[in-house]
Amino acid sequence: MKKLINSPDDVVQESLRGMEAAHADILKVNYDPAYIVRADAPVKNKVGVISGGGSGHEPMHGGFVGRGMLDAACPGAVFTSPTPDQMEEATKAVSSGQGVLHIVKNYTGDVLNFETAADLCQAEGIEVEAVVVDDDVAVKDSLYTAGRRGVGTTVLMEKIVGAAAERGMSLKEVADLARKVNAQGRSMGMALTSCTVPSAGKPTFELGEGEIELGIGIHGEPGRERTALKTARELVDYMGEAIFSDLPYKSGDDVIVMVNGMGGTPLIELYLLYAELERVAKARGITIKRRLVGNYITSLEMQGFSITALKCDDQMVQLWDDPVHTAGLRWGV
Amino acid sequence: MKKLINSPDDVVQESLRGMEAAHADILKVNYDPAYIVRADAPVKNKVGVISGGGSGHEPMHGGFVGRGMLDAACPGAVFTSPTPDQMEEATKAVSSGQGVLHIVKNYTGDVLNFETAADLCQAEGIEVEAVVVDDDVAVKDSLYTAGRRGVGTTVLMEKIVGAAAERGMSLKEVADLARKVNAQGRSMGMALTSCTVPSAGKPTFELGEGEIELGIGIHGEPGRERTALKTARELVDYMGEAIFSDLPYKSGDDVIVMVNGMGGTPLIELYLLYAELERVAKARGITIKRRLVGNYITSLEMQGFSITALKCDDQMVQLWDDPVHTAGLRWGV
Amino acid sequence: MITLSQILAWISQLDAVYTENKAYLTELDSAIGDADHGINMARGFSAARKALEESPPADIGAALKAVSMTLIKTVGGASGPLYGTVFLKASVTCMGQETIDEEGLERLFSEGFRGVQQRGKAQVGDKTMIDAWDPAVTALKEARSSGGGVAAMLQAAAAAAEAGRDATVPLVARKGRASYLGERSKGHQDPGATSTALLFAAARDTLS
Amino acid sequence: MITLSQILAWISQLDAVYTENKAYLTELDSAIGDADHGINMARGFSAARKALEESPPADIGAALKAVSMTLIKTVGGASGPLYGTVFLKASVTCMGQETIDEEGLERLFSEGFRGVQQRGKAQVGDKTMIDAWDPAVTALKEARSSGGGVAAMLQAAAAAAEAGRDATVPLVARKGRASYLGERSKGHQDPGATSTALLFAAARDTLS
Ligand SMILES: Nc1ncnc2c1ncn2[C@@H]1O[C@H](COP(=O)(O)OP(=O)(O)O)[C@@H](O)[C@H]1O
Ligand SMILES: Nc1ncnc2c1ncn2[C@@H]1O[C@H](COP(=O)(O)OP(=O)(O)O)[C@@H](O)[C@H]1O
Ligand SMILES: [Mg+2]
Ligand SMILES: [Mg+2]
Ligand SMILES: [Mg+2]
Ligand SMILES: [Mg+2]
Repeated sequence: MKKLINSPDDVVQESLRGMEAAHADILKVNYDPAYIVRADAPVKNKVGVISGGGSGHEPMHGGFVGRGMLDAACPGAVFTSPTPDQMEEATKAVSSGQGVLHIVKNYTGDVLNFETAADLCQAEGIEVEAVVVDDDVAVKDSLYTAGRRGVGTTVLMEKIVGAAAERGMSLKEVADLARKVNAQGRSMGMALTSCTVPSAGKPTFELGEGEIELGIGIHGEPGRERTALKTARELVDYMGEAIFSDLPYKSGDDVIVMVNGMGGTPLIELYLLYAELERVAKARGITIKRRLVGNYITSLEMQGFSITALKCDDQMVQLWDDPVHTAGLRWGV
Repeated sequence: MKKLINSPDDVVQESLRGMEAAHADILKVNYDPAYIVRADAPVKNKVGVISGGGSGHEPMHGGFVGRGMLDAACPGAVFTSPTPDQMEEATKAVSSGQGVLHIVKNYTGDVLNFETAADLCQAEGIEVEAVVVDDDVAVKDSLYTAGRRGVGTTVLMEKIVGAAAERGMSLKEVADLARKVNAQGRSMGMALTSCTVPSAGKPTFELGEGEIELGIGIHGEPGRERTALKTARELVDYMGEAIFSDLPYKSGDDVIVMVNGMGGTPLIELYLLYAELERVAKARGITIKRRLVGNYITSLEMQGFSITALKCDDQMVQLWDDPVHTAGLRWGV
Repeated sequence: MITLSQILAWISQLDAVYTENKAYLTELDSAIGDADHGINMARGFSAARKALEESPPADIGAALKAVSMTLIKTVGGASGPLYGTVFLKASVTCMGQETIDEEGLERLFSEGFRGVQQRGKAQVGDKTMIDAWDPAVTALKEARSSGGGVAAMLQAAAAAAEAGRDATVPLVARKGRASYLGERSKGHQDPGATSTALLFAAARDTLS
Repeated sequence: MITLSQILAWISQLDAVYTENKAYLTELDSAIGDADHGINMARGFSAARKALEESPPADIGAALKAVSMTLIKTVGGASGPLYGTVFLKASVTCMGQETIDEEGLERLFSEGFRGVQQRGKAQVGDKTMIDAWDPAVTALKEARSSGGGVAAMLQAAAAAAEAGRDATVPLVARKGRASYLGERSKGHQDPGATSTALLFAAARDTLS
């Protein structure tokens, strides 16, 4: 394993130190328990919005802490859900009496740990609503599975819901909006290469020279199928179809999309993929109103990409355009 | 070779299409000859600032086209200097009569092609000044080589000089400032893995499981030495020493720094490296006034990083803080 | 009679066992999960052992409660709350007790099991740690009702947990991260069932 | 006498040769450069051939000028302006001519060589294409002054270019991208000297 680290056990903590030093104008870091919080938290008269999850997906979530997006983020060990004490302390740190929204990705670990945290917070008199993101069309949603995984829609939700909270919407309004975003968002990913969890020391899976994994999860979980390498055009056709036919999105729909790199994909390829996505959307009569192209929800050094589409209305677009000032997204300020 | 492309020959052009579609508010793309230009070019009464170089270093340079930075960028084939016709057309497209600055990285190809372009432009009555960036301390600077390579300082120069042009400084002032930035900027890079040029189809070099290349160039050119894997701390100590002792930077100096990913390095590692750089700077009494941590001048999917330090004065910091609105850097707007 | 010091030895042993099997459990989790189960378990139980050493507990209930709190705070993932719940529910059965007998042992494990079942909502056959827990607790009860002592109970439980672990191999996962794999989860042994089998084996070796 | 159609055949042949040697030249450039020399040359000469086919030139000078412009516009990198200069300076020696004789051939190559030397400022021994150009042009002149015809001149030039190419192997690069390698450039054959040797070999095969 070749990584730019000192020791696998110290990666998360040492990275947090760098993040804090680099973005002192935006955020502060608490180390025990670990959470990243807006420099000006708690913001008076505002619903708090927090999220969290395993590390290794940077900039998500810590890079989305700041004005107009998250109030705090709880980083777990690499690819491992954070623990309830982190979530509880983060919730307290951002609570200004208007309640706190927990944005939780649908993984057994994340859900269980956030459940415990919500119980602890409610016992302390802080109102908490939790919204679970489950947008990954690559896995079957049925009563007989843990349901769909939470992936790219999380980023769009954090932006839109963060703006709503910043505008002064109530906890219930913010939570309802978050549920609407989840209901209207769909994602799918693929990988050319595996990632390597630092403490595991070797790749999570092996792909041959001509092989790819379609429907990969953000922790290197296998997806729909292992198949032969395809062109960018074929991939976006396939993944676009899987996403757009799932909701389904109809001709005339407006969407916000994200073409997301898994961490090891060069930007030149992401733009090329975005051009393909424009083509696919256009062919279906779907209009891309806003977009992100870059590394937003990653899997360490994995090469690959994911597509997220969110069917949007005017309110969502306006909230999207609202000012945001985080390490990972910044406009209007 | 596994890449998210359609065919090696079409990568640059198709990626430009995606870039144009994704950032229509900021830029336009001309395809024949290829250049990326500010949507509002030419800006009246402003010195034009253009740059260019091989593709595969995204977001540089196209991602730095926009208000407060570059007026245009000329993308060559992957890792290959663009051609004089591109530079000439781009120069004409941004010229508003105040002259145009060419920011050229010190590679034989880039220098020769920009020289021809400058001749062509001057023949057409456009005043052109060219500034060559040669900041890479990894290679010896002597009369008997092509001199140092131009790397990370290019990004800082484009920001600072772009702001100066936006403020209305003259061509001579802007060019002098660019030369000062070059004189006070130093960089060094390293690689954990090679990159693969799409049309070459296989990695430019091979590194063993425990091997790294210290002093790598942004085109996968070998550097100072091939050596055993080191910790982040050791790497930043070594590269920090190479950079800070070169100018030399002294205790009490202020700097703007960049910890730059080579394209395949996860952000979690870049932040960790930034924490190490803060430590090294502090130990030398050097104050980091501003910083970038992320992928800014990349080598396709290479894993590795580079450090750039620019000794700065108040004027440079103010120009740094000036508004910028590009695909790759955005603040103050 | 199981003493507090045996319980402490059990936790020490779990630290050793999970540290030793860190790569193995992580390897299993690579195949159908996210390659961290061994890392999670080793981190959690080494913290638990340290916690018990730093503030020695007064009784078995307190010891199990401390283990639970440490697991909840340090493990994360699915296994943190699940094993945390096991030890939390187990601790309630023996608060203030310095020793436990056969009946206490049965209650300890059956309450722990009930807790993890309620928390994770998995059924036998879903290819989770429940596939090791369920037969282990059943075997433990049967051994006691047919007159076995602590050693026999734990012997039976450990053997049943191992059989349950092995039985996960052909199953299609329906809970946890492995469920995303659907049919492709077949042919792989569940990491959580494996760590549960190790937990019972360590109990057999330290509590008998 | 060299005719226009021979010149066109030469360019066609260069397209074929560089396409065939694309991987080889790129491989050489991987070792001490940035892995694009073969790609650059193949792109440039296939465009040059196409340009000549699309607007057939009236004379040799016009043909060489068109090649030069195409190389400058399509190759990029160091080799684009360098080979572009070769053909530009060469074209000046034979503008309006439909054939060239031995003297014209010597002028064509020696002017081309002078151009690339001035442009790139490299000396013999710097491990660049100059190391193939210099002996090739010297040999061409010598062959003529010792009474050789076109065939003998090109035969000698091609052989000398190949020897010059081989002589780059032990050198330390002092110009171009390879110079960044310092001592580590030793033991590698220069890609540009190799493409120059191919250029002379193709001239021998098509212009004789
Ligand atoms: N709902 C559940 N009920 C019981 N056990 C579960 C459940 N979900 C997952 N598990 C167990 O957890 C194990 C994975 O634990 P671990 O790898 O530490 O967490 P994560 O899946 O969050 O990375 C699985 O092998 C499985 O045995
Ligand atoms: N200053 C120079 N003078 C003559 N030839 C040069 C000079 N610099 C580089 N070259 C030649 O150019 C070749 C590299 O060409 P190419 O790979 O196409 O361009 P780049 O180095 O820009 O990628 C080298 O092998 C060398 O022979
Ligand atoms: Mg996990
Ligand atoms: Mg090149
Ligand atoms: Mg796991
Ligand atoms: Mg080259």
